[in-house]
Amino acid sequence: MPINQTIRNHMIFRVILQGVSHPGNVLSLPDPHEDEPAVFAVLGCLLDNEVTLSVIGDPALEAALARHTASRTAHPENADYIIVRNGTTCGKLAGFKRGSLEYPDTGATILYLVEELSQATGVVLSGPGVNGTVSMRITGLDPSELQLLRQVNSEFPLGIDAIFLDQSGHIACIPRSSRIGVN
Amino acid sequence: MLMREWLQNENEPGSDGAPAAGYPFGFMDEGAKKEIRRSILKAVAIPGYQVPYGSREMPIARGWGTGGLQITLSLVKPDDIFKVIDQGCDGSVNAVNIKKFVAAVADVAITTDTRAATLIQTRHRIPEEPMTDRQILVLQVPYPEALREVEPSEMETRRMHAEADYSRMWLFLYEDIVKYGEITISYRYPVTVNGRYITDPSPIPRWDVPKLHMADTLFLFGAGREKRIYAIPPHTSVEPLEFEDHKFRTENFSGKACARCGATDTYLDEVIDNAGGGRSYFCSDSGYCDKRSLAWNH
Amino acid sequence: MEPLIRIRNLSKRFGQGCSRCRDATGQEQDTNLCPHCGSVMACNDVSFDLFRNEALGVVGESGSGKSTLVRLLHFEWEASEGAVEMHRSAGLENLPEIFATGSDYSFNLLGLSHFQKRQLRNALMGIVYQNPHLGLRMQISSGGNIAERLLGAGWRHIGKMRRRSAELLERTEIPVERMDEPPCNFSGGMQQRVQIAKALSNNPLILFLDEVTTGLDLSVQARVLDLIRNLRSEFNLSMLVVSHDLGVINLLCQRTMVMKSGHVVESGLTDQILQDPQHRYTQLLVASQL
Amino acid sequence: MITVDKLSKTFTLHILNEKRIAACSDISFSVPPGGFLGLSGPSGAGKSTVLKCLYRTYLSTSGAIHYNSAAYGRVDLATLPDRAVIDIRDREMGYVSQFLKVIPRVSALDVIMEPILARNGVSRDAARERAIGLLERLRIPSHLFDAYPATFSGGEQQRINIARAVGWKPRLLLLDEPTASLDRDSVGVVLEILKELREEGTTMIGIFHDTALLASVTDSVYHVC
Repeated sequence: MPINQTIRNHMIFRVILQGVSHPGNVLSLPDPHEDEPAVFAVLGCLLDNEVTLSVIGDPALEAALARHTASRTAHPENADYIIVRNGTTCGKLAGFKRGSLEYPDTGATILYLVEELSQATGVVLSGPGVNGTVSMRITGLDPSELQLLRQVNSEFPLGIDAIFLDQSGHIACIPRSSRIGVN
Repeated sequence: MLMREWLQNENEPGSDGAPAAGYPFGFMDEGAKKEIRRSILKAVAIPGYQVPYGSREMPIARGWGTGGLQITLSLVKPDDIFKVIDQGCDGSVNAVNIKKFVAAVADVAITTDTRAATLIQTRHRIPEEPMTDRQILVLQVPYPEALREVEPSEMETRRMHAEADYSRMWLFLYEDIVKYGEITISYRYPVTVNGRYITDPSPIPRWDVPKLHMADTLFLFGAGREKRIYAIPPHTSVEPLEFEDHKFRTENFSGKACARCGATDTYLDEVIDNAGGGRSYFCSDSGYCDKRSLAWNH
Repeated sequence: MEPLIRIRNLSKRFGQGCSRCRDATGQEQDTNLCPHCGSVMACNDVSFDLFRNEALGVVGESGSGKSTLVRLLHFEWEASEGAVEMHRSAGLENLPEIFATGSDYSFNLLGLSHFQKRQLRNALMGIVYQNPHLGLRMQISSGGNIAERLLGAGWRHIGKMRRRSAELLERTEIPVERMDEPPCNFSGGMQQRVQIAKALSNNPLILFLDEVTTGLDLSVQARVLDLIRNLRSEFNLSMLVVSHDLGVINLLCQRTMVMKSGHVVESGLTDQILQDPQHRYTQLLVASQL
Repeated sequence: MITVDKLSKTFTLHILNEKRIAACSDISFSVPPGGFLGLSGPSGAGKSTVLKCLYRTYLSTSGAIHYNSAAYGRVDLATLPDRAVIDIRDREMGYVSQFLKVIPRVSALDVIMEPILARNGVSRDAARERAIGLLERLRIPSHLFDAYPATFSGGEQQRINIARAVGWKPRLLLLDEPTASLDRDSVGVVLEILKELREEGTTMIGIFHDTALLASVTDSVYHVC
């Protein structure tokens, strides 16, 4: 069967799903296209005009992603999906949507575009999806972001779910249910 | 067009290796799939919480496990090996129809072997054989709300979940014990997921409930009519509601064995012989029973 | 001695409200209904302290706002304005976040989430309503009614819960062998005593009593009041006793507030309120009852 | 111990066309620690009013009641917050009225034991022993110990009342005609008990209708008119 865009979306979603259900596991997205950065592939299988996105610090990328996914743009504090280019939200993460106790699923998803993800000493995760603990190293992320992420996720089920995407098409996730530590 | 009509019109679905003519891969439109995917990700991130999803109509008839099917169709990929179980059985009309349909619209291979499958859709059972972290089990759910028994109002059950106000559910079990000396729930036994949400594990027997606890596999639950998706990620605590002095217990089949494969460690269906009135027992998980019988005969 | 709980400027408005509500309602106007916008100021700018082991009376006619006050403090209704602060000594180990460092009092409890309020209520409060239907599930066994509160507080042992229920029922003079009967089988006085048993099950610090003896026969009333009086000293309870009956207040409370049209018009030692009432309304109340 | 300064009490009856009744006015006296001040004066002069202002059953209209509290130091009982007044009543200040304020369905023994238990921090047995001692001295028949005082005669009720007020040995005791309804023998016993209490340091202010009695038990007399 030819790998058309629809099928690609299915395959990419499965990697994201595997990532969210196995926090801290660094996974490879299927054969990255030269002409399509991974962030387009990831958001392309999830977003449409029913949700909003916001890119921190890159209006051109924001416009391109909105066009690509047909989703609407919004201020980061109202956005469903927030894409972070240079490794920091400059403290704004604390103001993003965390959902309500009645509808915690309305909390935002944040996608960090980082330099490199690897299965090495760094951030330690435990909780649902993790057998014991798992370590992952994130290069190109401001260390204060993880502190902040831990803070915004301290009142489960309220929280923000984080996805990390590196320059070689690796993906890893820290959903709000994960406990975040450092080693 | 509905799936039922589609099945009637299609003689040899997917035989040429391409998706059935005129239908996109995965059958549903991309918008519907994206919404379900977003809901699945939130469901996994908030174990046991029921994520509501949109009100749009799906091109699939209800009563076919649409909730489960919608999940399957939004995440299936061509290299999947797909298995469908209906009350433990791979061969029921319902299971066969779903298999044919998914094979046709997603070009997946079909199996009855739990270990060989990458994606399993099921109704009322969890396979006997342990599953791995590369597999996903999709469960069809008729009634997703575990608290409905004690509270008819959706607004109120939502508040109860929000505040983790579960004393009425516990009271229900207390009264059961006071009246009958034990908890009488046999299917849909309520569980606490990740220490937070009381969740309906779908109408699986109590036998299957412990399989959810700290499993290697991702469990996704879809309720089509009520439009809810929820999840139990791998390695997540799933505790059946129980009291320190009235522990949760699974069905007891001690002294009984499968009349076909001889298994003494599986969930057994009781069959009453019409003529003689005698009782015999068979594995509910037909795929597993087949495998064991085959090994036995070799 | 510091108050266990401080209540400041507590108000409850039903209706949209307007800028003139506050001035147009109250004791002077003899109404809690705002003539300009039709809102009801059920509780208006109420402030007081409740101390440990104290029974504070709240008297007033129906519609004076005394039951509203209880509903607000028990977090059943949302206050429109005001603050409720709990002393650190209340021992809320599972809610450390509600105390600011360096302060003996909590943040305004009215600003807590529903979830936190529920935890707080389960840990600290008990309530007995005039109408037992509000406090009891009539179709569920009396033991189950008590167990519900224990379950809410995390008890998970049937045997221990039944022993605790039996103890409380015995203490409130309900035959223990009737533990598995639903309260709908019981007389009014027994229902009140099951309510009291339920309210005491989590060892509350604060007990709210809302017209608990109203509608009971006099002899039954007396037994319920005796029970409450004995329980107060035995369980070291702080009680807010709401009643229109000065006799009940006189028997149970050392201090009393008088409410009218949503306002507290007078407060003082109970014997002073009864023998030297200051406010016109209190004088009328005392003159008409004693 | 206690200094009353220009104390006045006027009742304003809002429900009787704002009628004003002056109950006492411009009262000033002082009682040293351990002293016993008698209040005299014609009936209706406001002697009871003064005691009730001191006990805070009445709110003073003007003037001050300076009291050296063991717990609070020097306070003005006329304006002290309610809660502190309750505390002082609980720990320091007793009051005997002319009649027993019957607590329904509480036995005579418990009526007396209750304040001893609450205030003196003694064991139940010790409290019981002290209560029985008082009841016996006051010649209450032992079969009445466990009965409800509501059913007692006036004289018996009054003796229970006195026993309740003195049993816990308050620091300051206010007495409003405590012996009015007692027979001569009982009066003798009461006076004896009061004398013992004074020897233990209790300060007292009292009203006695019998002027000879008043003169015999008090150190000084303040005339209310």
